[in-house]
Amino acid sequence: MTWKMVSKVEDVKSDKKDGKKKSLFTNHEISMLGIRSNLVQASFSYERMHAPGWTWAQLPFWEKIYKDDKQGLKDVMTDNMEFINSSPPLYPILMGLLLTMEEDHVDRTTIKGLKNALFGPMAGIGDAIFWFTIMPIAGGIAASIAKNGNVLGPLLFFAVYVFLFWSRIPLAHLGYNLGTRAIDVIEDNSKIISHVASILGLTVIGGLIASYVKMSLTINIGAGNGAINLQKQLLDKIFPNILPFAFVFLLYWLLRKKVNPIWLIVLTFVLAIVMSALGWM
Amino acid sequence: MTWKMVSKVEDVKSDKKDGKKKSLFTNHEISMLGIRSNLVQASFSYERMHAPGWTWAQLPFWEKIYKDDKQGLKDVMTDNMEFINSSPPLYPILMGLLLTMEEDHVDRTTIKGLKNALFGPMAGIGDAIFWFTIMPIAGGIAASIAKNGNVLGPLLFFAVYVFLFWSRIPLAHLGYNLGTRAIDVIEDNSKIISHVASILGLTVIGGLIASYVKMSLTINIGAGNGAINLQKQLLDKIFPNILPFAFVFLLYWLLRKKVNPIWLIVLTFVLAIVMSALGWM
Amino acid sequence: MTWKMVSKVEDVKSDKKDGKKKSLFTNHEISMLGIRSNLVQASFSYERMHAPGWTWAQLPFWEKIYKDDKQGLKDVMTDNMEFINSSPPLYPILMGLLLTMEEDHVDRTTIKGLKNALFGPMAGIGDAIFWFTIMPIAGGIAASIAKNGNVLGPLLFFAVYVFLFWSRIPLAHLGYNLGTRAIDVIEDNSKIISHVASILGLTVIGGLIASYVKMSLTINIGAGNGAINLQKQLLDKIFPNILPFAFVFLLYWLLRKKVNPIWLIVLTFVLAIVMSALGWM
Amino acid sequence: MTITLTQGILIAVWAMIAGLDCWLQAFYIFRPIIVCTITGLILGDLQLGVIAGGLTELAFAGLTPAGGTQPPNTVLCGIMTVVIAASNNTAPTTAIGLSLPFAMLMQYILLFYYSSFSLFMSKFDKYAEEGDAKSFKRLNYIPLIIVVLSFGIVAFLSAYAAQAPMHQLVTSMPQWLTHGFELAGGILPAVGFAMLLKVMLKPQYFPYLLIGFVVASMIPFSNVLPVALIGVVFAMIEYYRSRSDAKTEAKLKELETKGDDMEDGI
Amino acid sequence: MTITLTQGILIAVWAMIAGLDCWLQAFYIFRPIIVCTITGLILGDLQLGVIAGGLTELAFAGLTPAGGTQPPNTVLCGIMTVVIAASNNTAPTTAIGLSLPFAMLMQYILLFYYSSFSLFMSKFDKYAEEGDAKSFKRLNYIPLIIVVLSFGIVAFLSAYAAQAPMHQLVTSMPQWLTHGFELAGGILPAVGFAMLLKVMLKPQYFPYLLIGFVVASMIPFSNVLPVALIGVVFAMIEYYRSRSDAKTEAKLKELETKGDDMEDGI
Amino acid sequence: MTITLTQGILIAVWAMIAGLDCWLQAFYIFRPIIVCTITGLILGDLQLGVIAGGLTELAFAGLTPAGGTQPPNTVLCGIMTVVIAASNNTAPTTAIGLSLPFAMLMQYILLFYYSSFSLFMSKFDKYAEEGDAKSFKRLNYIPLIIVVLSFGIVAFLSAYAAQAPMHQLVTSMPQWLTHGFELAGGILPAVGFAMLLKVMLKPQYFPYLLIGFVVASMIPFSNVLPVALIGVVFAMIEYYRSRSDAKTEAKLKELETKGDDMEDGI
Ligand SMILES: OC[C@H]1O[C@H](O)[C@@H](O)[C@@H](O)[C@@H]1O
Ligand SMILES: OC[C@H]1O[C@H](O)[C@@H](O)[C@@H](O)[C@@H]1O
Ligand SMILES: OC[C@H]1O[C@H](O)[C@@H](O)[C@@H](O)[C@@H]1O
Repeated sequence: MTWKMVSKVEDVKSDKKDGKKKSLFTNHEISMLGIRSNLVQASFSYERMHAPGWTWAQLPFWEKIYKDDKQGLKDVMTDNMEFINSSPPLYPILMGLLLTMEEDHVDRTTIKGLKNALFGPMAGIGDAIFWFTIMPIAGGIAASIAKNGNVLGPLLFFAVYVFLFWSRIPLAHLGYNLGTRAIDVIEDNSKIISHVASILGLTVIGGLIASYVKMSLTINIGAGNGAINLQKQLLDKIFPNILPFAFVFLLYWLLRKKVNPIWLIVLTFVLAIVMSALGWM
Repeated sequence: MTWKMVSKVEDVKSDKKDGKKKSLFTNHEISMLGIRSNLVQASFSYERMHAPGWTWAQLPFWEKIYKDDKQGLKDVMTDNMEFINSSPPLYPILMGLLLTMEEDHVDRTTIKGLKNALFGPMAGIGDAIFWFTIMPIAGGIAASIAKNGNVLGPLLFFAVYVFLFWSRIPLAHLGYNLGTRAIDVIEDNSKIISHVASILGLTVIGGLIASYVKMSLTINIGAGNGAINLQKQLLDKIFPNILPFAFVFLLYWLLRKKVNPIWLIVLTFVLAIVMSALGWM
Repeated sequence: MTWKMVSKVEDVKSDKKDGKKKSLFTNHEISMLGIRSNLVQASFSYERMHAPGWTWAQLPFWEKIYKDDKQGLKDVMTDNMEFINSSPPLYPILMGLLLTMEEDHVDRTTIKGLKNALFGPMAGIGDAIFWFTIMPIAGGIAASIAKNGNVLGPLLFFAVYVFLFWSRIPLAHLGYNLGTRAIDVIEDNSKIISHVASILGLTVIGGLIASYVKMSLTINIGAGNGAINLQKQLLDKIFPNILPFAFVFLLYWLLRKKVNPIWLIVLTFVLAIVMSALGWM
Repeated sequence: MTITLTQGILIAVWAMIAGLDCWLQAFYIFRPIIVCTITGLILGDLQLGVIAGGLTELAFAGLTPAGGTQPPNTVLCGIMTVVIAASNNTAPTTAIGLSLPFAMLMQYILLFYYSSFSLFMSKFDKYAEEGDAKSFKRLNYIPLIIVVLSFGIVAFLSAYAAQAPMHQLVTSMPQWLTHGFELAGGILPAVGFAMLLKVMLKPQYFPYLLIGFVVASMIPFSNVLPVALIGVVFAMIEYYRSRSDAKTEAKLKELETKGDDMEDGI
Repeated sequence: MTITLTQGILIAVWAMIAGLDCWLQAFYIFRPIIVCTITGLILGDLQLGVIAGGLTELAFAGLTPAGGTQPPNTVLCGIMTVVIAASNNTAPTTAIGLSLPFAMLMQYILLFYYSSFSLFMSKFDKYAEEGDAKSFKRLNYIPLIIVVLSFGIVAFLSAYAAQAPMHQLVTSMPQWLTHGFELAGGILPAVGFAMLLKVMLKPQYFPYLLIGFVVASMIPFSNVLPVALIGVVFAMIEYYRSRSDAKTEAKLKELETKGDDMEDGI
Repeated sequence: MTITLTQGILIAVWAMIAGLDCWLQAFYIFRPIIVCTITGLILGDLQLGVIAGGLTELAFAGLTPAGGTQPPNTVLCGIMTVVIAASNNTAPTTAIGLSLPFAMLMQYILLFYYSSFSLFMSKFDKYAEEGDAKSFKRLNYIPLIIVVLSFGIVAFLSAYAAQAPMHQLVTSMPQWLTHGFELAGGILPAVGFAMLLKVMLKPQYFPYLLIGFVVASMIPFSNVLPVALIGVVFAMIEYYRSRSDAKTEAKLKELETKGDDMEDGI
């Protein structure tokens, strides 16, 4: 974010702090904003990612703001058709925040700059929290119950996500009410938070590799009494889950060599079937 | 601590470093100071906490210092009747330290300032070490032996505290011998040490919650083969001890809402009895 | 390292970066340097430690460099007869690095200063990695297999060290190819790396004490039903491996009191035999 | 058992609902644990659906669409795992492997849409420039409808129309192949984790990956919550430390600028 | 069994000794593990005393008087747990719950003293101003005597005088109530820990609370020493780090003042 | 069984090979796990050699020559453990203790060489000054030969020549003494670790020692790799932190010098 832009935001902020804002939108409308934030991926394409859905979700609100200002509506729509990608569950906050700014007719470039500065980091943070932490934990617990045929498993999983769906409503209110003050929070902390979210995410991925990737050899070396089972008496003694760890890093290395992920899946199947045919796994 | 006071202490320190002090008190007397430090809570009241006991414990020593100086005795007694509260097992060091200062007739305000600056932090440090670390560990080990009816449990516990009682003697000597040099140590480190003691204390409390608070549901959900035990097949799969943790935080939240602790005990009993009556625990 | 020396090294470095060096030595010769690095301890004595072996190992290479410069050969040999001690498995890098410098006829004092500055820290780093981490891990795994009479144990151990032996070859190439740039890496990081290696080393030693020192009392206290086994019902309840930990620190304390290590071995045997005779262990 | 036409249609409807959710990521009913359960319900074997759901959920752990990637599709995989298991009496673990081709078919269709939906962008841009809100909104329905219909059609064809050859394939499969598919299901999450690592792993985060791995390996627990909590511990400690570091740095920078200003001033 | 008068008097004497220690916090013989053991000895059932001591000690973990607070009194609780268990053949776990009202009675008496002993302060102040050491010393004995006597009286009444109604109460208690008291004893430490947290928990210390909790939950051990050692590890690492941070900060501050001085100088 | 002359000679040869490796630290075939195995092979009981190798390796853990120290010699200990166990039917655990005197004999011989080989240094210096590469190289062979021959002779005498008295000693040993030697073998690693600590332990590293100890005690595993990995975690975290600290410090220093320069300048 350039210095100039920040100083503009500062102006806005000081404007804002002065008095209670006379809000254009009802509580119910802000709640609807939270729910409409689910539309961002509607017309997903690699070219613009969330842009059309993002615009669609907010369109009714802009129509209200720019009721008598056709050019304003054109501008805001055009501006928001730029490439956007971030973590869907965090959009309600962002939408709420940007809505106050639109409502206050903050300078267009300021809004744009802000959007570009915030969305990238928030994608990383959101993914670490939602995809790589909440989902495997909820999924893992639910799956461990479901595996025994108990329907509480899927119900529990569903409950978690109904809660997350619902949480979009208060988050939208939060973004809208904090307004530009939310920027302070996000701005000051986004570097730190994405650092911290990476720590959390990678710790969890480390745990997931150990828990979810299942590889175990059935080969014996030697015969008779002194025979040892390669898995139990050698590999497991070196370190349990050493094969899954090694295999993940093999795949990682292939990915960094620009191998297409689909080949990794093929490799996995070929390996599994060959090992099965040889009786090694 | 103000800058002025510190600089005064500095003077004292440099005086001290020059030569071996010709001590007014015998070894035996200093040992007695350590033992008398047990009196600090004798006349405990919320108004002054340890003040009268603290004064009482040291009175014989001041009488010796101010043998021919009635006013001196009056001053020191009056000064020490100010509110004081710190961790009892650490008093011997403090008493030893202040005794050298009295002996050297250090300026009264310097002594007072020092006392005020040192006692607060030392309460936190001492509590973290003695109440929240040593006691649960000694108690936990001793209790685990005693539960089987072995008298070694209480004996072990007693031995630990006889040792701590005895340790007041060397601590008094330490305080007395280090003299104002002890201030350096405490001063430089007190912020860090209380930070560090909090880390230790809270780690232990976390462990205690898991080990000592016992809550376990006996409810089953569903019937027949697919029935699951709420505790063993759901809660324990999410995280063991999740109920104790949640309950402690419920109580914590109530305390922060200024609920009187006695109500927490009542709540605990009501909950326990209701759960028992319902057959849920 | 003095400022002056560093600046000289800087000169060398900038010289070096300009063009691809026309190397005096073939690939095979550099590989031989790696293998010859095994000779450093040939004439080990407390007076010079690795000096004569170090010189011997590199002598053929210096003969090539100083083919027509008898004085040069004399100088390099004399210089290298100074006391040297470092971690043998890291020598290939150092030798490779110094060889480029000799080849470029870098100022003698620069080379000497560098050697003195690098060797100490590298001893600590190397020992932490090779003696205190790789060896106990390889040894521990191999031993746990061998204990059951499976010959895979020693084979595995041997394989690890054949690999380490072989690794001297690429390390020599690395040192030779990086040349003075290797100094940057080592110089900037040596303080940090030795700090970090200490962390690793001491963590492992802590683990080794718990895993490898075996002490366990067989004493019972009390009789009949309430009787408790001192080891299982007291010591193990306080903390498992508390005796090994205490004993190691007793020995550590004796060593710091300048007791000769041989007495520690004697003490260990006397203790073991007395405990055995008393039936306490 | 064979899948009846009604069941086939119900499955198609369910695929459209779950597929819409998969596209929008709203309720996460596109995850295998839900998809399998409902499919089981449709096929009249809830129990099987739930069990297959648990197993498939684990196999698809880590295979997330984060960053706009597309893993094998969970909706198709979930449906076909239950369908194959139910109609051929195969163990769900093996059925997971057999359902993967269908999941990958759907994955490729979605990837094709991710690329080709760019075609709509010029239209969107035009409406935006004109401030034509109504047309803009309407246009958004087209990709949605395309996606939803695709899910329905692919699911119907896979589950209902292809069942005969599928049955033949499955019953004629030798034991080693069946077992191979089972193994593949267990190894599959590795692919997802490797993809995550490619995005997230910088050298300074390696220790955290390692501690997570070590803790989970040493303390086997039924889910990764303990590991996540340890991650939270490290993250929070680092958070407070980073904040104080940031303050120090800010002060340093201030001093530097001040110093420079003064130099300039002199 | 019934408590004889001699036993009642012995218990009162023991309550006075332990009560004095409870007030001064010298030998920690006021903790349940000791109080129960000695009470068991007095009642002729050492074994019961020791067992009850172990259980009561655990129930009172965390209920400390740190910061001048007063938890339910351990001396009364310890005595009454053993008395109730011995005289009614109740399990010690249930007896803990039943002894709590007595412990709370004593708690409130002590809290009353904490407030009312303020009355002595003006006297103390006067003697101090007059430098009257002798009277000052003597005055300290009065609160001590009040406290000690209170312990003796309350213990005697509770253990000896109230035993008949107590017995009736206990024997007529339904099973669910007995079990309820038992449960309460197990949950009770939560109160103490919540009180500690109120004093000690700042956001930046939360990760340490969490790691302690996770480690103790995952690695069940007979005491919290392993957890405490892990606390020591984190504390020591943080100690050395804080020291180096403090140095950096000191240098920064120095530079800042220097800078300011120079600015002023210019 | 008795050791035949051929076996005695083979052992001597093996002692020379392993001894050379012990002196140079090249292939680590001087460690007990290898020495015992080969000795077992020579004595015709590979199984015994391998087992004894495992046990002796553990007993000698931590007894390293790091820093130029000399622990009891692993080559002699390895050979004699197997020889004693094989020829007296002693359990390998006891044989370890009995082999220690031989290991210490060799240790002292090597220590003597460490001191006395200083005598060669003036010769080396002379050849270096003269640039006499050939003589310099040749001179290096002398210490090597001395060391190698010593190993051969000591091993031959211990294993072959001393076997009769050895046998008598072992068979007449009372049970408590045998058991004592066994215990000693288990405690022995403590010596090595104490020596390491003397070199490596600074106060700020104590927490890491502690965490290693606690983790290994709580999570018993067949080797220290998990502990080492946790060490790697802490080391890496500290590495990145130290690097950023070093940067801050460098900046601070820069500012200080700048400040000083300016002060001088004014
Ligand atoms: O990575 C950010 C973001 O990228 C895409 O938009 C989708 O895959 C989302 O699920 C993801 O959260
Ligand atoms: O908190 C400091 C201090 O406060 C009071 O004086 C008592 O409760 C002590 O036990 C405690 O140590
Ligand atoms: O400590 C450095 C170094 O010292 C000596 O040279 C030998 O003991 C080596 O094995 C060791 O690595």
